[in-house]
Amino acid sequence: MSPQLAAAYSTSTGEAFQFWVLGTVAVIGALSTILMKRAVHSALSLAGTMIILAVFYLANGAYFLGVVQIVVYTGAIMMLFLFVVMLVGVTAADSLTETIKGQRWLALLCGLGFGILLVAGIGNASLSQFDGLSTANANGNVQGLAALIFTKYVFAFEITGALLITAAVGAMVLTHRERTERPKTQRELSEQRVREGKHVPPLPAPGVYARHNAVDVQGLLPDGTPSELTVSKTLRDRGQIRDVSSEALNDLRALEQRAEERLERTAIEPANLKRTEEASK
Amino acid sequence: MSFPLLTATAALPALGAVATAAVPAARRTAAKWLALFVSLATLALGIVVLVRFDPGGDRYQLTESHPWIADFGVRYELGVDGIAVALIALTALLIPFVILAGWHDADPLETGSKRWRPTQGFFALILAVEAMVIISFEATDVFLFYIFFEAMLIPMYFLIGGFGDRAHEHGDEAAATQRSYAAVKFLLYNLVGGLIMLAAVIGLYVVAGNFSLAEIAQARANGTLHMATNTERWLFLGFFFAFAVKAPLWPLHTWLPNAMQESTAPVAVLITAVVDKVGTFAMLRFCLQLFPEASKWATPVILVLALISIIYGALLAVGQRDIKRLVAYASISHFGFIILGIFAMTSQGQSGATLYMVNHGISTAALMLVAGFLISRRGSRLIADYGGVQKVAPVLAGTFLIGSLATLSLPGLAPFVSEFLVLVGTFTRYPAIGIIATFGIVLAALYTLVLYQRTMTGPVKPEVAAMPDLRPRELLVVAPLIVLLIFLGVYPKPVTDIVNPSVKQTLSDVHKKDPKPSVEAAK
Amino acid sequence: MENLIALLVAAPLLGAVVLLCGGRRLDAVGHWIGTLLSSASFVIGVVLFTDLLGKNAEHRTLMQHLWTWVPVEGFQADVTFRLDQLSMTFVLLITGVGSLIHLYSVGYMEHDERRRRFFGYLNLFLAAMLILVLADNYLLLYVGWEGVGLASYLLIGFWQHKPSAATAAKKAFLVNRVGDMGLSIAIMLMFTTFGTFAFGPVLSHVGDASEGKLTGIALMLLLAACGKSAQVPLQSWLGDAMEGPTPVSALIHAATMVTAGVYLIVRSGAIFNAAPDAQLVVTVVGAVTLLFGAIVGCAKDDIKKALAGSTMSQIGYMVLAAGLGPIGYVFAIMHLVTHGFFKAGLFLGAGSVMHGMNDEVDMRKYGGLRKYMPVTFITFGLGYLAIIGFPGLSGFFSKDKIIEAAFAKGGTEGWILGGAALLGAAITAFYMTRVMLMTFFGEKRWQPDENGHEPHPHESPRTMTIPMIVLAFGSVFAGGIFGIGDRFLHWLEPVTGHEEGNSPVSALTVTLATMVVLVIGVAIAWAQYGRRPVPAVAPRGSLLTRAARRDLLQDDFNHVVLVRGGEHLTRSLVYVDHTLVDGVVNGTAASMGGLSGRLRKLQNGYARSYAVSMFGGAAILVAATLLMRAV
Amino acid sequence: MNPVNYLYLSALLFTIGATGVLIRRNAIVVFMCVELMLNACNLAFVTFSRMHGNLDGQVIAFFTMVVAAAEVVVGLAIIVSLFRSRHSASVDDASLMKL
Repeated sequence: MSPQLAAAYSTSTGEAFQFWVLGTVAVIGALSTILMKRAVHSALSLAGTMIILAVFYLANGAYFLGVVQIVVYTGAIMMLFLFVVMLVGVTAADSLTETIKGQRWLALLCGLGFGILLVAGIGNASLSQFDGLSTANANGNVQGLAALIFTKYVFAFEITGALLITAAVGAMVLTHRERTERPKTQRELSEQRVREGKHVPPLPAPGVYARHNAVDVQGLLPDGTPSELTVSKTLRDRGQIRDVSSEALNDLRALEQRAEERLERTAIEPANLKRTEEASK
Repeated sequence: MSFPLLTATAALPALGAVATAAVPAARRTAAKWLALFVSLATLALGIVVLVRFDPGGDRYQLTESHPWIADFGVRYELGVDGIAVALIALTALLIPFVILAGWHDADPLETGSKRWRPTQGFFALILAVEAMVIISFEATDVFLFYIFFEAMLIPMYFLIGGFGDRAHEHGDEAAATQRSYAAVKFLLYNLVGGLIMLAAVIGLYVVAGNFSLAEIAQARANGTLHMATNTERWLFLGFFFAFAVKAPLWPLHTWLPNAMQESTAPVAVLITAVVDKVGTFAMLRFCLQLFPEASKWATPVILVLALISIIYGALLAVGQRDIKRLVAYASISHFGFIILGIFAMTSQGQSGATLYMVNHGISTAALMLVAGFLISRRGSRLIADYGGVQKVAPVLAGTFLIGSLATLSLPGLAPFVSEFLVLVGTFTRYPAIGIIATFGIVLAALYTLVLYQRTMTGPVKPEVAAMPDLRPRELLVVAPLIVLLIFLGVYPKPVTDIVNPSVKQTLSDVHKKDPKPSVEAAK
Repeated sequence: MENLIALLVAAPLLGAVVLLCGGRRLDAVGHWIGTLLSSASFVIGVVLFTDLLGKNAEHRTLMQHLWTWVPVEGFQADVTFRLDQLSMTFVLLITGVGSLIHLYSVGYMEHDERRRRFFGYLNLFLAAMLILVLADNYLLLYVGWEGVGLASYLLIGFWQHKPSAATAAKKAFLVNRVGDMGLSIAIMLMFTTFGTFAFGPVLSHVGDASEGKLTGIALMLLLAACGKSAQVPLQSWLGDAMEGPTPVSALIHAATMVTAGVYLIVRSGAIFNAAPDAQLVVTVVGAVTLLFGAIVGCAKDDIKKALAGSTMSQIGYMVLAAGLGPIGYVFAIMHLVTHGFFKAGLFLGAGSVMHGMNDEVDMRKYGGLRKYMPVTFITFGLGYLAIIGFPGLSGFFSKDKIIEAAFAKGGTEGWILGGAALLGAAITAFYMTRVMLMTFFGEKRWQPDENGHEPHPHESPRTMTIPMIVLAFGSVFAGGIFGIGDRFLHWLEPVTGHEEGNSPVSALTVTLATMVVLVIGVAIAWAQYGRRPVPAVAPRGSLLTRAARRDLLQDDFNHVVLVRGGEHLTRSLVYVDHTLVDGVVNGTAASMGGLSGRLRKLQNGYARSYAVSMFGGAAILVAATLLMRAV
Repeated sequence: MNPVNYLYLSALLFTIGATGVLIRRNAIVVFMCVELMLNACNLAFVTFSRMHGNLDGQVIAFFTMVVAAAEVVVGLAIIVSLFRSRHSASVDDASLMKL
């Protein structure tokens, strides 16, 4: 009996070790996919899980699929995900508080019940027979798959091909915006601004606090209020505007605090402060 | 293959409906004339059916049969017996009058009004109802019948909900709400009935294996198809419930007053004189033929319900303040008579019931249409708003009186013959019920004469003082109906000759014989 | 000759159709068309009568089959007319008196703008009445029966603008309907018993049927007769029916239609003969009504209502006679015919008085009119003498025979019935004398009305007086012609049969007794109304008088029990229909609505919620699959 | 070790993915969870392929991948255009499917 045939009934210790280690990692990856606050983190965890699945495919004798999993899934699809995540806003963190009443509990209950049922189902099934792929893969895994795809599943293959093309076209149709007119030149835009009579000069520049990304900081108007116009529309939409006005005040307050401590003065009574505020109103 | 006469009779109004609906919006009058023409052509076809039908011939004549849904044994099977022929003729006869009476009912309210009422739609819907009613009378396949029995609800729903009394129309939101309530009530009642019937239809298929009325009845008669007693009873109840809602039988009647009150008079006529007849007709054709034993089992209860309908409907009619509601309750009383006649299971009762269907159609049409003309003049349905009309519009009052007299079954007018036959037929088997039902004729006199007295006689109310008499178009609607009422009252033989053989067969289906008189005095 | 029978009916029917559908262009000649056609019918009647006279008594039945009316398995109704001696008598009475009243109406209705229609209705009435008496089966009779009811309804309510007229018309029709119910039940009973309802087979097979059924049929026929002939307990409509124009009261509510009940009983004599219990009820009804009507007649100040009470009472005599069986049938019909003459004459006289008195009907506002209207006075007076049974006039012959027959019934019943009839005769003499005295004698009591118009009593035009004169002749001589030599008896006997009763008192005694009570009645009336002036305003009167003025409270009873009770019943039923029957359905709908309102909350629009349900569903499916495998 | 364990793992991953679909609101993450579920199925297919000794399971898994790829393309396109119009990628914002 060749070792490959023997592997049909039970796997080698090496594979067992690999399963338990990588399997644990895969589950952790899956869990972090659904539990991470930020979409980027979820995507990265998912990519990890997928790579592990690719390894499992290889271990199960699906060599072609294993490679495809890495190339197509982790390589193309997950990158597409990341790309969209970037487009939508990489820093935007989701709130994980549930807004629909009872949704989380129901979801967990259903998930748990479903999982138990699946496990029970698998446990119940008589799955003792393992034939192994040695015969099927005798002429090579890729050749075997190709033989099936181009004979038995040729129609399905053609149809999926059509599906892919349709999907590509569909994606283009969905995202593409037809320009129905010539884009306006800078001159025309400025003329339009003058005609409409608002923002005749160019939009004000963003704030200039020298931080890592100054474009997301609003500039201040002469009266000290921040102006939304100074920040790009995309960032506004994403809600990624950084409000630094309070930071400056805090810094100032901290400075005063430290100065007073240094000078050993008593702290200003908060109550007095409030009273003066009320009086000023 | 011979010319499919029955299909043509039903298809003509259906095509006419499509064509009428397709007439451009601006050419309203053309649509009206088209609808009228189609209805008259249908009447001509109906008369051909009447002439071609041979009372002495086979039970079902002019039959057509084509496979339709082969997997379920559903066939497109048409055929008429005497009862169906009479009712097809009635339907084809009434629709031109309905169209003519409703000539201006669906005109746009005023030019530039936002609530434009599609005239074309109104007439197309009427023709659609006609087509469906006719095919329901013709269908000898239970499934085919069921489909059109239910499909009828759709155009009726729109007719009730979409076209109210002009009088109550002008920007009155409450009236619109009332109307849609009535329409939904009509729809829901009948849908529930239909749903229960659907279950019974499926059950019948499970038991019998096909839907052909003739085959099943045949198999029932010669014993090849045995039904367990309980199965038969349940199936019977399923069918009967739907028909009792449609008929309507107490206590399933409350949709009718609402529907008739809210719809225009021609539509009200359509409901009570045409559509409801499908219910009573189906009791005769389906309940008795398919489930003879169960019919006999249920007879006592049904008779009592019919009796309650008669008395209750009449008493309620006495208490109404709205003309149309009054006619509606009167109709409930009359439907009680029809059902009484059917389930008395005597040849007089059933012939009378069939004749009653025809006569009630004509008499209610006459009364209701004249009432509609009256209401359109004054703009109110309340009896109290009228008085002394006789003085200012004697012809209108005269026709109204004749309609009322027909409703109270005055001898010499058509309904008397049928009502008396029903009473005699009931009396021979169930004397007590016959006597109690006779009280219905006193009550009928009460409600019709009270109505006439309050609206037509007495001092002339100022609001009606300028009321014009019947216009030529309106007279054209009413006069033939009155002539027909008198003719059939004096000489109903043409109808009874057609109906009698079919009734005889139906009675033999349920294995019932007329009770013999105790003394053989007749020659 | 048979073929002429249909023409009898056709002529007035044609008149009705032409006059009612003819429109305004016939207004000018309509009344003459109507009169002509009714006279044509009378002429045909006379022709047929002479034909019948020329035949043997056994062959005096003519039949004309027109068409099969309602042919249904086992149920055969034909339109067949049967002219025998009984129908012939009625035909002559109806068309004769009818034509006279047509003529009278030409004058009476001269100023009514709807005169054409009035004649149309009169012709319709004649046609229906002729169908009634000519029908060969009970169903066809029923057509005529309700047809006269309709004509009566239309004519009572002819002045529809008066609410009282419209109400009276409706009341008449409704009360009649109750009677009609009896007739239809009787026909149904006949059908179940005999399998037919044609006169011939039914009446010849009476012997084979059980007495119980026959009693039932007879009582139902009596109910019908009570309705049509205004007998207790269905008499209440007749007084109100006087709202109609006076010629109508004369023709329909005195001479012809109201006697249809008597016709029905006499026609169905074979059935009544075989049902003695029913006969007893008939006599009781007749006796009660004759007293009831007479008492009411004494108290009324309205001349027409007084005459209506009298009509009721006289028909009570006829019903009483008819209830006596073969000993009374002929006399019932004979009294019917003579009554037709004198009562029609009296009504026409009353109409003539009203015509001259600006339509005043209150006798307390008449007085001394004999000077102003001599013709009316004489004809009315002859009618008066006839009705009270003045010897030699027609009422004497017919009423006397009935009283005699009542005594001849034998036993206690005979004494009671005879006594009632005698008492009735006394009261008749009283109230008729009262009418006569209050109207034509004494001082004038009329006053200007509120518009200041004083009535100017004057004699009526020729068209009105001629019929009155003719009828007065009839009132005087008809009894003698019929009674002397028993001519009428021999004429009718083949149809109705006749037996001589063996009266415990001799005929002479009865006649003498009648004379005595007659004199007493007249004397009392004279004492009360002739000797002293009649007060213009009615005194309060005794309890009985007050009750009699209100139709012996019968109307109040009807009002309280039937009208009020009925109103309450219908109102509560409307409530029940709305809240209970409809409420159950609406309640179901509302609860379904509530349920779906709850369920709707599941549809919160969040895709994730839907996904949970889907996932849960999938879990349940998996579970079900596993469970099924495990089982 | 019995290869059935792969099936258990597959079931576990599928359940986690499904739960993720239900509890996350960010459309992109939801979409990722769907991918996770698809991958879990694929693992099961591959394992079945090994159990039965033929390659049909792998072929199905292959097709699944192709379909998943197509789905991702369209799905992400939808998300992008949704984001453009609504400035949000939350699935709860599109709650118009109610009365």
